[in-house]
Amino acid sequence: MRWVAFLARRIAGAAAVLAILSGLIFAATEALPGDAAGVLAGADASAAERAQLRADLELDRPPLERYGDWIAGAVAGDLGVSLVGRRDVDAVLFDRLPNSLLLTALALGAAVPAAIALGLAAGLREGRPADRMVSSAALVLVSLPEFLTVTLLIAVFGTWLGLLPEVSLTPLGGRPWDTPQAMVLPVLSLAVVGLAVMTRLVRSSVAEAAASPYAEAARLAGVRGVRLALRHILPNALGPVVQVFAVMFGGLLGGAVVVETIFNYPGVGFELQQAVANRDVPMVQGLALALAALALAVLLLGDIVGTLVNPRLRSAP
Amino acid sequence: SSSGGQSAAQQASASPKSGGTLRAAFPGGGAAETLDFLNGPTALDYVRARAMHGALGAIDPGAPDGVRYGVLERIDISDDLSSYTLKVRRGVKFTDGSALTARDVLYSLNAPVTLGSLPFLKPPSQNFDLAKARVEDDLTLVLPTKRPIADGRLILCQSTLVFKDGTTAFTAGMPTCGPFKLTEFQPGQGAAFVRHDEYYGLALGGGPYVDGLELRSIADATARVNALTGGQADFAADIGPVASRTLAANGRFAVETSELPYATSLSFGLNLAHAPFRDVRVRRAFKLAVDREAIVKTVLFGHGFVGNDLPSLGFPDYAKEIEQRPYDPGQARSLLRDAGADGMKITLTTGSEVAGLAETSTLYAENLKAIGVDVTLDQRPPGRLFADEGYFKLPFAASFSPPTPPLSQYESTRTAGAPSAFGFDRPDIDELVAKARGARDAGERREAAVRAQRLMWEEGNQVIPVFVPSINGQAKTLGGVRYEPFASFSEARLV
Amino acid sequence: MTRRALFAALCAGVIVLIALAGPLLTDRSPTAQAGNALLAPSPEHPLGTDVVGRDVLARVLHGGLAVVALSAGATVLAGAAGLALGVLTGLAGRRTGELAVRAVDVLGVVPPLLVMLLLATGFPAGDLAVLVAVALVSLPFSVRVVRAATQQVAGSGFVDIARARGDGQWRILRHDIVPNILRPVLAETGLRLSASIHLTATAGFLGLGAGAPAPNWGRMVGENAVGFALTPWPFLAPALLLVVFAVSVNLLADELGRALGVRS
Amino acid sequence: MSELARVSGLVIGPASGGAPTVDGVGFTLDSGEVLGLMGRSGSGKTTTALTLLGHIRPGLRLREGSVRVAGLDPFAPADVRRLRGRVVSFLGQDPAAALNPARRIGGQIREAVRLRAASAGPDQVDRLLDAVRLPAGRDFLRRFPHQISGGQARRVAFAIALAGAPELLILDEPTAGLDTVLARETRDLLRELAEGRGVVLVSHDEHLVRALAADRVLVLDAGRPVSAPPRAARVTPSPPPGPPSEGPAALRAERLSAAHDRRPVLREVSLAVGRGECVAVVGPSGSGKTTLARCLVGLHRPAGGEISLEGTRLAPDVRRRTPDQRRAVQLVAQDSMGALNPRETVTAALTRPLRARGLPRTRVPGLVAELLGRVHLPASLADRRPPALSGGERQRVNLARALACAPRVLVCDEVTSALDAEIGEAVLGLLDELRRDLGLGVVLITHDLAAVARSASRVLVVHEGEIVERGPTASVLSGPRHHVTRMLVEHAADQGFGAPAP
Ligand SMILES: Nc1ncnc2c1ncn2[C@@H]1O[C@H](COP(=O)(O)OP(=O)(O)OP(=O)(O)O)[C@@H](O)[C@H]1O
Ligand SMILES: Nc1ncnc2c1ncn2[C@@H]1O[C@H](COP(=O)(O)OP(=O)(O)OP(=O)(O)O)[C@@H](O)[C@H]1O
Ligand SMILES: [Mg+2]
Ligand SMILES: [Mg+2]
Ligand code: NI
Repeated sequence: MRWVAFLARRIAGAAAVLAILSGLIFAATEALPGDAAGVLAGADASAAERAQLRADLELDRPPLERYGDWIAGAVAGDLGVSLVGRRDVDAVLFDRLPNSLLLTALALGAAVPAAIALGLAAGLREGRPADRMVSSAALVLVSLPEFLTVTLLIAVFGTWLGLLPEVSLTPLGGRPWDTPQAMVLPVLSLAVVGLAVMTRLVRSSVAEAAASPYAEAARLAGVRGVRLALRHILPNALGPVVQVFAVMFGGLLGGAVVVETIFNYPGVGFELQQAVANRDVPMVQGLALALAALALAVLLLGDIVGTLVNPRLRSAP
Repeated sequence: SSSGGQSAAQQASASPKSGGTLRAAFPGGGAAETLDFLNGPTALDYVRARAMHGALGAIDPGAPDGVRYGVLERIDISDDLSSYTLKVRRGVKFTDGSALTARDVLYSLNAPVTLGSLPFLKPPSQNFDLAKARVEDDLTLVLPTKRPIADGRLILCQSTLVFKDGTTAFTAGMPTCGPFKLTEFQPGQGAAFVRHDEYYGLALGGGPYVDGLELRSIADATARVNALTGGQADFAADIGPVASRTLAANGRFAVETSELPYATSLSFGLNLAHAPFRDVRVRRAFKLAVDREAIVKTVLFGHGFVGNDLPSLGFPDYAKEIEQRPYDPGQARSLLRDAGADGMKITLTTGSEVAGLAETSTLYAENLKAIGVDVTLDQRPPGRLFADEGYFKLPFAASFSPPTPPLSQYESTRTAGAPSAFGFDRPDIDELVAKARGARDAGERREAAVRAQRLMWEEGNQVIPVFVPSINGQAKTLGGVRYEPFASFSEARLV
Repeated sequence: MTRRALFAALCAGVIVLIALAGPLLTDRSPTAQAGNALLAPSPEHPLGTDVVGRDVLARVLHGGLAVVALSAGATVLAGAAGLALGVLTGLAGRRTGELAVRAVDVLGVVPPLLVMLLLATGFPAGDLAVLVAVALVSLPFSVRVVRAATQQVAGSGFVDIARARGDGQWRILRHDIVPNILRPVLAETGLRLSASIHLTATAGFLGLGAGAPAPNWGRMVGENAVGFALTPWPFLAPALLLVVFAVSVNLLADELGRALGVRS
Repeated sequence: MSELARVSGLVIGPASGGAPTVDGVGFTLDSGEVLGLMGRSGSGKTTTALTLLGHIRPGLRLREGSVRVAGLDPFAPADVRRLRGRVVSFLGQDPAAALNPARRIGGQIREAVRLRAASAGPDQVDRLLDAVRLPAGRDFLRRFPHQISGGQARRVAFAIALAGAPELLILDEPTAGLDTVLARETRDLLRELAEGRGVVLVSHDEHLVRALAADRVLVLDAGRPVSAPPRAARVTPSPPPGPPSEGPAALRAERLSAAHDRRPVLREVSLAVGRGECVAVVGPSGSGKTTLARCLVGLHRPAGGEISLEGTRLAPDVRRRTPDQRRAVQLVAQDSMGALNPRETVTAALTRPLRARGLPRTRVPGLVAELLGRVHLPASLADRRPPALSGGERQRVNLARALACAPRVLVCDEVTSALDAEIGEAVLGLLDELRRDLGLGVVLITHDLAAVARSASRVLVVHEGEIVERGPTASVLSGPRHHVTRMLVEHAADQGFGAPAP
């Protein structure tokens, strides 16, 4: 019963945040100087042509009215039509979102277990060679800007070794997973970035937990190795880590732009960037709202898991 | 090495071979890409349309009429320049087997107005009175002009594509009469085509030679080059000057640049609303200050053409007799001093919409500093330059312009104080341009055109230091890529 | 101070020194064209020239200040705000804490790039926009890490006792909470710094942030990325400086955490 | 009988140098034997015992000596793996801290069973729980360590240590904090367990050690083995409790009820402590004493009832009390490890409340030294952090810290459980002194009936959250009426802590 109330409260909270966000997103995109008419018309268009385009695109209606329409549509599952290219925003979303989700999920799927394993290995051996190695590697990786990591990965695996395609060209009419080898580098690029960040956090949390009296007691009771790590130390180190994983997911999802652009991966982040460049307000709004909703859902999950792994919070959610 | 498309084409025709699937990579527009090329924002939308739809023709300075005809056989102009007669080629067939008629052509010319379109497709409807057009018979269409013009062929053939009478939606299954048949289209990803076996060009002994064509959309220039070098594409469009140098070092690939007139002008508008620019000496100083050769050399690595502050380099009406303006910072400085504008403060607003724009602006700003102008560069992020309503109010702004015939371009953008002219309002030049376009006598026409351009050269408010061609990378196995005005693969071959 | 800490401090010091004193070390203009574009290193141009033929060394020497100030500023901003918000929401009652975290979530779920694009458009000064954007984008991470760590500590017996004793929130914070969450917080601060360096550089890479043609390591990396295959230095030199800066500061944060966290 | 363990020439000292903590200890142990390890708080008992597991606490270092257990060297990494948990099993002094806070106690016990006993059926868990007298119900097993009482935590830890029938059992204060009934049962259990294996029993409970270890007793003094058996704690009769003071009680709780997770654990408990008075609260482990203590200081929100301080009503939540009210009622918590900030030195821990009282900076060091002296802690401890303190030392730091607040009422939750008789006596003496001199009211929660007899004027007996008996100490202890009280008193008598003659 308490759990039901807890979940209800969290979901209501998330919904409220989403409502506020929708307003913010709308306001922010409205505030973008210039509009799609300007972009479409180009430099040489006359004022009259611009005005005509604005009217065609219904940009001359009052913002509040358009916001109302947008929200009403969004609730009904219709995110409107893009200004540029005139496509259904939901269609684009449903086309691209699975790709992005797959990319992010694979990256996280690769990074999270690896980060936990490496973070544990290092945190449990604080100060010893294994820790030095892992920490130093994570330190350097975390300090490399994404595009540099990506450039290096491409140079090594694509250009020098020629093992993997440098561009993720999806077969026409297919999906990225139809050519798995083309997904390796994008996933790797994204995973490496997340891996370094998460490894460091796991390591510091684990080091903290490993030095606690209960960990010592477990060691004195003869618990060792994997069991010690997984059953005794990790549960206590997980609180902050889960939270960050959740934020990470949202970040990776929306922030995969650099990776998606460089590999020409057909994802939402890439579309979002294009849409912003095109001043395609409905597209920006729709994609941003969807990403926000998704990220919120993951955050919610993170909160719930975070509460679950912290017994003090768990017993009284 | 701006070897031009020709040599490669010759190479290819030395050992003609048909077949294969050509894969070309273009900068795309993501989900915004559309089959509705009338409203398609990217070059790729137009390239794709050009592959599937027949074109009236293409601008070709080497051809007798200045144009190479496509689905038309010829265009006859009445002596008084007030009526154009379009003769449709016999035997042009749509993919559904029906024949192309004059009615289809008229419908297509009207479409930008009736269906709505981006401004660059509107010149035919602006210059011809389409409401009064007459279909004489299945293959003959007569178009009265709104006022007598001599360059109507260029306007008609520049970018008009034809489709069936009554078309309202552009779909993958629609009947088309271009060199290729669309088989697959995914916005943001690409389109696949097979050769259209009933294409009229085949009967004339031309292309297409390849069996299939894939146009892939790859936004990032580096990624396009990677796709090319990684063997995922045979052609990479718009790779930019720097990447072209990298590619040139690789023996398996060639860098091909488009020939004139297919080059984009980089220009700088001096807004006459800004007091110092009202003094012609200041404008002249700004033109003399720019080191054009250096820009071509360092920014474009030689892949570019020095501009002479006049648009439309390479078009028939371009005034090539006007002498090249020199780089003369000394004189520029003294002109500024004379005008009392020494040490003037100005902000140069620029963007990175096309290759070289940002870098050219950077060098230009340095050139201006050297003559004593206190210039600040306002470099806007990509896609941001024209998005702003206030663009035409900027005192000093960078711009670019795709290749278009000079006179009609002048009329649509700079006459009668159009805002895009940055306050330049010269009825005398307007009149000269109108005269040039409408004069029956070729000599007379030429003279008016040159006079108008000389006035703009001397007193105008546009600095056009360079023209940037489209720089593409392609596998050495590929030849026959043409420009009309974007890359076209109807004559391309893979060897 | 351990050898590692010393080394890290030294590296960070050198970078900051380059950033601060760099402009004094060269009399070449960082914006003037000095030769052909993308020249390989030569005695005249020790690091070669960039995509528009400017001397890379001069640009590197002039371009550090903005980056160091920007990333340090964003880190301090996000770190301080994150610590404050994280601790407060971690300690506050369930309701208030949750509310505040939701509020921060609003930031966390907007894609970072969007925040950056919006701010870079809205602000007149691009670099300031990048700073604020970076700080805003980092904030949710900070808050969540700090909050989770705080919650863990806040449940312990010694905090109970201190509270029962009448110690004010501030005292509890200073003596009980902060020292016990210091390691994750410091590790987090290191991450903040890398993140802000990343984002600044990424902003440069994507052409955001104003101020061109003024040199800025982040922007230089973006400008010269295309020329990487021709001559890597215009790209590598600023990138390396950024990386070394990030590595050394992260290392310093680690060592500091270790030093402060000694369990006797 | 075969030799199970041999320790010789053990010298252990701070890693940073200085006087050794353990100096020249040696002994042997055969299977079937019980070795008692006694000595004052801080004399090195725990440190010595831990060497059998090959463990030296961080900050200390093995300087000399050798240890062999079942022919293996616990300080050799390869051997220690075969020893820990299989041959040697350990019950630590601070079980609350040793249980993993993130895991349910049922899971922790089950894991220990599964890990050690190859053929362990589920009944193994039940048998262990029964041996330590813990309920085997699902509800209990699903709780987390912070949801059980201090005595329950110790028994959970005991159950874990017993799992898998190890050959050598090391028990550090196994009965501290257990009520007399449980303590007695534990003694019987240990006697049973000692058959066929070895036990090292660290305890300050002389009767327990004597009952189990007969004459195999090693007494430590400042780390050195001494031959003299410890001086028997003399239970001095309590000074006649002063007459209950006039006026409102220092602290009064009325009809207090409290629950954990909606499970009631206190029902309408009333209690009053006068100025200078000491009221004892006794009761079986898990009866709700700690919960009562936490309610009094405002850390646990009661479900009903009222608390007042010198006639003024106190808010149920400590956050709602005034600073002065908060300082006036101080708690010395049962879990002495958890109650100390691991990052704070002893000095810092004592300085904070002093500074919070607004005392000038210059006076603080003097007061800190004085407080340490009062609880019999050497000044050399001042710069240590809690993990570097012995169990008894931590308990005294907790007490000193509470006293630093200059409280008017002190709620002591098992303040002497980890102390040897001598220091325990001294601590109680200190409380007497403060009661007399400053009028400090004391709520003494304890299982030690001797301490109750010695200090308290009145006793409350809690059983399953209710007060089942109350009255003047002498009459309750000598003529218990409720069966629970009777049991507690009887078992205490068995152990030698007889109720004082009436
Ligand atoms: N946080 C909690 N959540 C749920 N139950 C709890 C919690 N704390 C204690 N309990 C339970 O409440 C009862 C009373 O616990 P309390 O700690 O008050 O006992 P106690 O009398 O102090 O016992 P001991 O002598 O063993 O310390 C016990 O059954 C215990 O298991
Ligand atoms: N890391 C350390 N550094 C310095 N001294 C330490 C450290 N750990 C423990 N000590 C000291 O060593 C002495 C012995 O500690 P030990 O825990 O063995 O005592 P004990 O006999 O078990 O006492 P108690 O009965 O109070 O538990 C104590 O005085 C303690 O302060
Ligand atoms: Mg001990
Ligand atoms: Mg208790
Ligand atoms: Ni009963």
